[in-house]
Amino acid sequence: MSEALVALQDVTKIYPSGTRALDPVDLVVREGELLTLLGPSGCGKSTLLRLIAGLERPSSGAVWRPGEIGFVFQEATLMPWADVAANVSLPLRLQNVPEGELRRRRDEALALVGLEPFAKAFPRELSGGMRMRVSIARALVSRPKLLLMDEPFAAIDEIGRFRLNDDLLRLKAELATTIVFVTHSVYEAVYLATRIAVMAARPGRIVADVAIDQSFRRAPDARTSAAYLETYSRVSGLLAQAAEAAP
Amino acid sequence: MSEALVALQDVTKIYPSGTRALDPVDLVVREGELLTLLGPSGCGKSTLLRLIAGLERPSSGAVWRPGEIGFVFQEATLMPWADVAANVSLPLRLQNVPEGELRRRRDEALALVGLEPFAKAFPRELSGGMRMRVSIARALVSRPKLLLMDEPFAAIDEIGRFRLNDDLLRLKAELATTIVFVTHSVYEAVYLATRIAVMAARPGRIVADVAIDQSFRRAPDARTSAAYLETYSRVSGLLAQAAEAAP
Amino acid sequence: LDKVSFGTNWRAEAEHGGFYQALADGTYAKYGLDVTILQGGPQINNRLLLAAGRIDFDMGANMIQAFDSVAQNVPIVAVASMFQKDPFILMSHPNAGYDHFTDLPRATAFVGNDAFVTVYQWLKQTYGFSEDKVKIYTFNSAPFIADKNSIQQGYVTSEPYAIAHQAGFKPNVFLAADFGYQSYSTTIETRRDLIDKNPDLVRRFVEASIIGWYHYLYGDNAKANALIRADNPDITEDQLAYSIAALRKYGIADSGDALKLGIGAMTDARMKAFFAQMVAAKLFKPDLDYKRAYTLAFVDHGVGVGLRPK
Amino acid sequence: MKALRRAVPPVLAFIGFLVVWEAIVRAANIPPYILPPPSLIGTTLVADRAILLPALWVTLTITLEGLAAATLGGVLIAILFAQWRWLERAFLPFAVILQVTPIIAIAPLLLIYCTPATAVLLCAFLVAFFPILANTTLGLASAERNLRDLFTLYGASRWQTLWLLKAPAALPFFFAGLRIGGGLALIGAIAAELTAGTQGGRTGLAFRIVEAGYRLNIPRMFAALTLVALTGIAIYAALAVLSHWALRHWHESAAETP
Amino acid sequence: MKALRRAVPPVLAFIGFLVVWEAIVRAANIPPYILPPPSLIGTTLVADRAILLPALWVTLTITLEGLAAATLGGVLIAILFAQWRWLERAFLPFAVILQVTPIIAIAPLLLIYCTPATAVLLCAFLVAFFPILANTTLGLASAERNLRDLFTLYGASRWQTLWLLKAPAALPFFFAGLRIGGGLALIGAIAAELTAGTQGGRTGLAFRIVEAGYRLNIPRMFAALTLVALTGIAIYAALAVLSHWALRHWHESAAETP
Ligand SMILES: Nc1ncnc2c1ncn2[C@@H]1O[C@H](COP(=O)(O)OP(=O)(O)OP(=O)(O)O)[C@@H](O)[C@H]1O
Ligand SMILES: Nc1ncnc2c1ncn2[C@@H]1O[C@H](COP(=O)(O)OP(=O)(O)OP(=O)(O)O)[C@@H](O)[C@H]1O
Ligand SMILES: [Mg+2]
Ligand SMILES: [Mg+2]
Repeated sequence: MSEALVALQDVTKIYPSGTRALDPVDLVVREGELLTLLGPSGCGKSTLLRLIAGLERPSSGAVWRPGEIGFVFQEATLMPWADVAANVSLPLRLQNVPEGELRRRRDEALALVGLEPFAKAFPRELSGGMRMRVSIARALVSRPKLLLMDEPFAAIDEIGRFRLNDDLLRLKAELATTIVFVTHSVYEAVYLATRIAVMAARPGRIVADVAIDQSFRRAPDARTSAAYLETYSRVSGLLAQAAEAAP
Repeated sequence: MSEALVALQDVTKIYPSGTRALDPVDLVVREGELLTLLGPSGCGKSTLLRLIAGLERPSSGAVWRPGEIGFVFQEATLMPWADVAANVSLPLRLQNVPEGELRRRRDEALALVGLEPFAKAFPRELSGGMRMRVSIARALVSRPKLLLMDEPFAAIDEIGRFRLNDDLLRLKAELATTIVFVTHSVYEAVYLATRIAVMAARPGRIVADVAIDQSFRRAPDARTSAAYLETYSRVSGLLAQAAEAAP
Repeated sequence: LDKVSFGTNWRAEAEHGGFYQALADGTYAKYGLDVTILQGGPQINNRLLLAAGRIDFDMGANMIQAFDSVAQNVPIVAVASMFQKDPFILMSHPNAGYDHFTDLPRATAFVGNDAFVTVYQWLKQTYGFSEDKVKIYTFNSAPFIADKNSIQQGYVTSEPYAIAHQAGFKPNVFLAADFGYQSYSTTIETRRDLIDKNPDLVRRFVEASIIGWYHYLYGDNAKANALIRADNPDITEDQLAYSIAALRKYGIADSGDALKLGIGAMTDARMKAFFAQMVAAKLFKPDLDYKRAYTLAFVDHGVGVGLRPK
Repeated sequence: MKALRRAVPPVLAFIGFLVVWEAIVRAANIPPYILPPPSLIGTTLVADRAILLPALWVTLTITLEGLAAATLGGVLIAILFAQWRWLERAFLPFAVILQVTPIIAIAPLLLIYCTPATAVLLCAFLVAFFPILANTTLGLASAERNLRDLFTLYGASRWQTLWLLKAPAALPFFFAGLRIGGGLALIGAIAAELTAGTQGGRTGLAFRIVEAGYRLNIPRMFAALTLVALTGIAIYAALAVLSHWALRHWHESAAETP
Repeated sequence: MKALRRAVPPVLAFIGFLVVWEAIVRAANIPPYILPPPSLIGTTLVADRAILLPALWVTLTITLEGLAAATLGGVLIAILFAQWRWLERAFLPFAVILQVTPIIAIAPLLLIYCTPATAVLLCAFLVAFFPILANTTLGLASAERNLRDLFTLYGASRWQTLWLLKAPAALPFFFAGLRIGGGLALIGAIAAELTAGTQGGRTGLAFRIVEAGYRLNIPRMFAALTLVALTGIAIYAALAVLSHWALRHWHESAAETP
């Protein structure tokens, strides 16, 4: 079995407002995994990602994480004063990557999300989905060991989303990235994940943790194969249970 | 045939930055319709909604619209200094609705999106999906004649989304609301719409406008019925064509 | 030549004429001095620069400041007094019921901060002026002109001229000195250590200045006026002429003890009398060693007396 | 506990500053009429309290009145500007003129038409109002575009938009202006006292400072300056606390305790 | 065309103001030594240009130098404060003290240790720097939380965070402070000239104003005041244009042309 990259031990999170966002959570993410978090709105998925990234301190428990992390926030979180190109190349600039390589990798990332023509546009001149794609390009450009993605494709049309799903899988294979991925689309979760954690709300906790057999992906009609739809139903059921679990 | 509530005649939109967001668009929305806009990211869906609402002036052409409009923006757009209750009741306050009725309708709307326990919370204490639900509650609370919704459920889990889909259909019937709805989920579009307009990008335009036969909705297993899936495939195909149409 | 700097207490004007004269006609140079005159201004405190050793001499407005130095242990000493009479005046509107000095306490009084804590305290004590009547004077006479029932402080050499020219009436002028105000004015002050270390330098500066004053009052003062106007271009020839005439007419510089002892004269008797006035006005405690405020070592030698036209 | 810990740096800095000051004065043998040591200022403060405290009271009254007037005036004008943009275009130049006109020049004119008390208040007002006006105007224009659209959409009236949207959005800017204006009101009160005077008694701190300077009673001048400084800090701190309290729920800058 | 139309309200307001002023002075027969009519001020301005323009130049120089120093100083200190919060806690009180200390009190002290030119510059600096410091400090603390998180995540150094995140986010606040500081620098230059003096011939507008008031040459005083006012407006307008230009791509307040 591959090495553990992220580990949470007995982690809880209580916000200053008193909201118990996470009850004790134990979680290990291993190298090469693509773990998808599914759960009702407000169950603590974003909180969990922020804890993994170290952007939030656990109220109790301990977290281990690798050094290089890329993060696609739930909101695009772009610098309004910088154009698309500058926003995308930010992680490289922060790592003092030389200008030439920076340009190359930035343009690569822009191409991936189909935004080359908008390199000089400012965020407020972009549509919601385009902003989110900038954010995705920014996370990919630094080729991190661990990639945390919080509903990255929610604002993108189905066609573009399917394409980005496949691009993500290809990149993951190429760069040997480990990914933790939040989505509300069970279809997407099933299509991407090597493992799915289902969460329940109030207090947030993991109620199911299932490995996904991805053999169906090799079929030419992966998205309509019976195996795919069967897995979808199973995970949907778990999610429905989790939603009921909430008070 | 019912009366036209919204009409766009030869409407184009060119942003000051030079982007041609919409090529001449002709569109009529009749009372009682639920028109869904589908299209690739950046094709001008939000622009179209903003033009209908009168928040953007067309570069050419004319727009007719009714007086009362509710709008769920693509982003939650909450007042950060006001708690959830105050955010939701804003439209009523602006219409000088008496305090008692204001409270009643506000609590109703909060219940609809399942946020009663968070009435006193401030936006920054909410998860992304919860913020969006506040925004939906705010749009519904004023019972507008015309409801414009820009990807309202994108940030909400599948279970909650299905429930909200049904709530929306119920409300629409109750209040005789007309709805224009943007979504990236073809499933959702097919499930909700009486009519679907498919848009293509650069320049944005409507490339297909199909009426949806909603008889399948009466089946107990609507979301897995053959008719539903058949319609889904058809619209998916149109969308794929539209995506190809883009340069 | 010894480099020497001298700070005045206002923008260059005829009241500083003697010093500019000595500079302009080479008297200072003749006495081996290379003098720089630093003009003062409405909110400039050149005395502090003197105390701090940044300049060598300064022009004291009156003896009250000198007494204060003693009270505060500041080693500043008055070494000469160019004016025998303080040019401080009060003015009133003519024919408005304030034509006599005794009428003045009834009027609203525009008095500056400096005068308020000094001469006005004496006026209060001696003539019954009241603090409640006072409004502030910021060296702009418009409020006084606008209010017929008001009086205003001034210098005999300046304000009456400005008012006559701009407002078109000749105000009544009451020179405080003529009503018993005993302060010396336009003194030369320096630090005690300079007197101790280099009395000759002090003597030369004082005597050259005295000679400058004689020439300015009675001789050709064109070059001095040119210097004054260079430092303060706002002042007109007319104004200067008026001021010089007023200096002469009221005997501001050259009267009393100066007639015999020469310009710059100071006497123990007058100091004592003035100190008594100030004690009565509650400005100083009677036990103050006021004699430390001045020295007579450099004046009263009759320097320049011969320069006065007969 | 936390508040205590936060007070450590300023208190330390302050003590350090005073110690260095005292040491320099002693080492260089600087006479008190040039730069008095803190110890002497302290004793003067105590010895002259009968003179200084009433003066402080006078200055403080003018300051607070001036600040109140400036806040009211600045906010009111900012609101008018925000409601009718042509008003801003037409009258902002006048506001700038009022800001830059030296008090010393207009005080005599004010004295012709107003009582000294009014003139003083006007001067203090003039000095303090501009930052409040400028910052509030900026703040009122800084409401997020989407929220503005929302209000347009729901047919909000001018005044509803003002109270429910622009005003809250302007608060952080307003408070920043107020913190600047607080100090300026104090300066204004001092300048006003010197140029427009307070009737009769004339016993504000400004007068004490000038008198002490004029009479070379430098320790007393510094004692009075110390009171001015403390007043300034107290006003700033009070406004900072107020600002934090008003913004704590939502604005980034108030995320930490002040 | 649009710029022309935008200039209409201020120009109309101005002309209206001057007309009313002229009318009042004539109707009430106010003598020129109390309130000169605009026409007389205009002719004086032309007649006395040989005196007034060089004075304007002197004042303008001090103002711009003071503003430059204040901008540099204010921004620098704000940056230090933003980088090390304990520095802010420790030294903000000193900044407040510098703001509220009356120039009239410290100018003489400055003159002991500096040349008059330096002292004047210091005074202008002191008056103008606080709003820039205060607003910039606030701005640097106002970067959006999510963006701050992003920078933390990518291991941005202190200085990278400063230049790439905090500084741009602070710009709108900084410019607001700068616009306030511009006017204050002018006031500061005038106050400085009066208290620290421009000894040795360099006479700015402040002296012209005081001297003209002293000599009751009120028309000239108003002519000088007019120059001060115009300078103030010019500085404000220049800074407004600069601000608009720097923010036009992204900040709400710059959405419209100024
Ligand atoms: N304020 C603006 N200034 C300039 N260009 C803009 C502006 N808003 C939108 N655009 C451009 O107009 C086009 C359409 O944008 P719009 O937001 O309508 O797209 P959309 O269909 O809603 O996309 P999405 O699904 O990503 O939300 C895009 O190319 C975008 O870059
Ligand atoms: N800064 C905060 N302060 C207080 N409470 C918070 C804060 N952030 C999140 N919460 C609360 O913590 C809980 C979990 O929030 P989180 O954002 O992790 O949910 P989520 O699973 O990401 O939901 P969504 O799918 O809607 O994005 C919610 O109840 C929310 O109200
Ligand atoms: Mg979330
Ligand atoms: Mg959109």
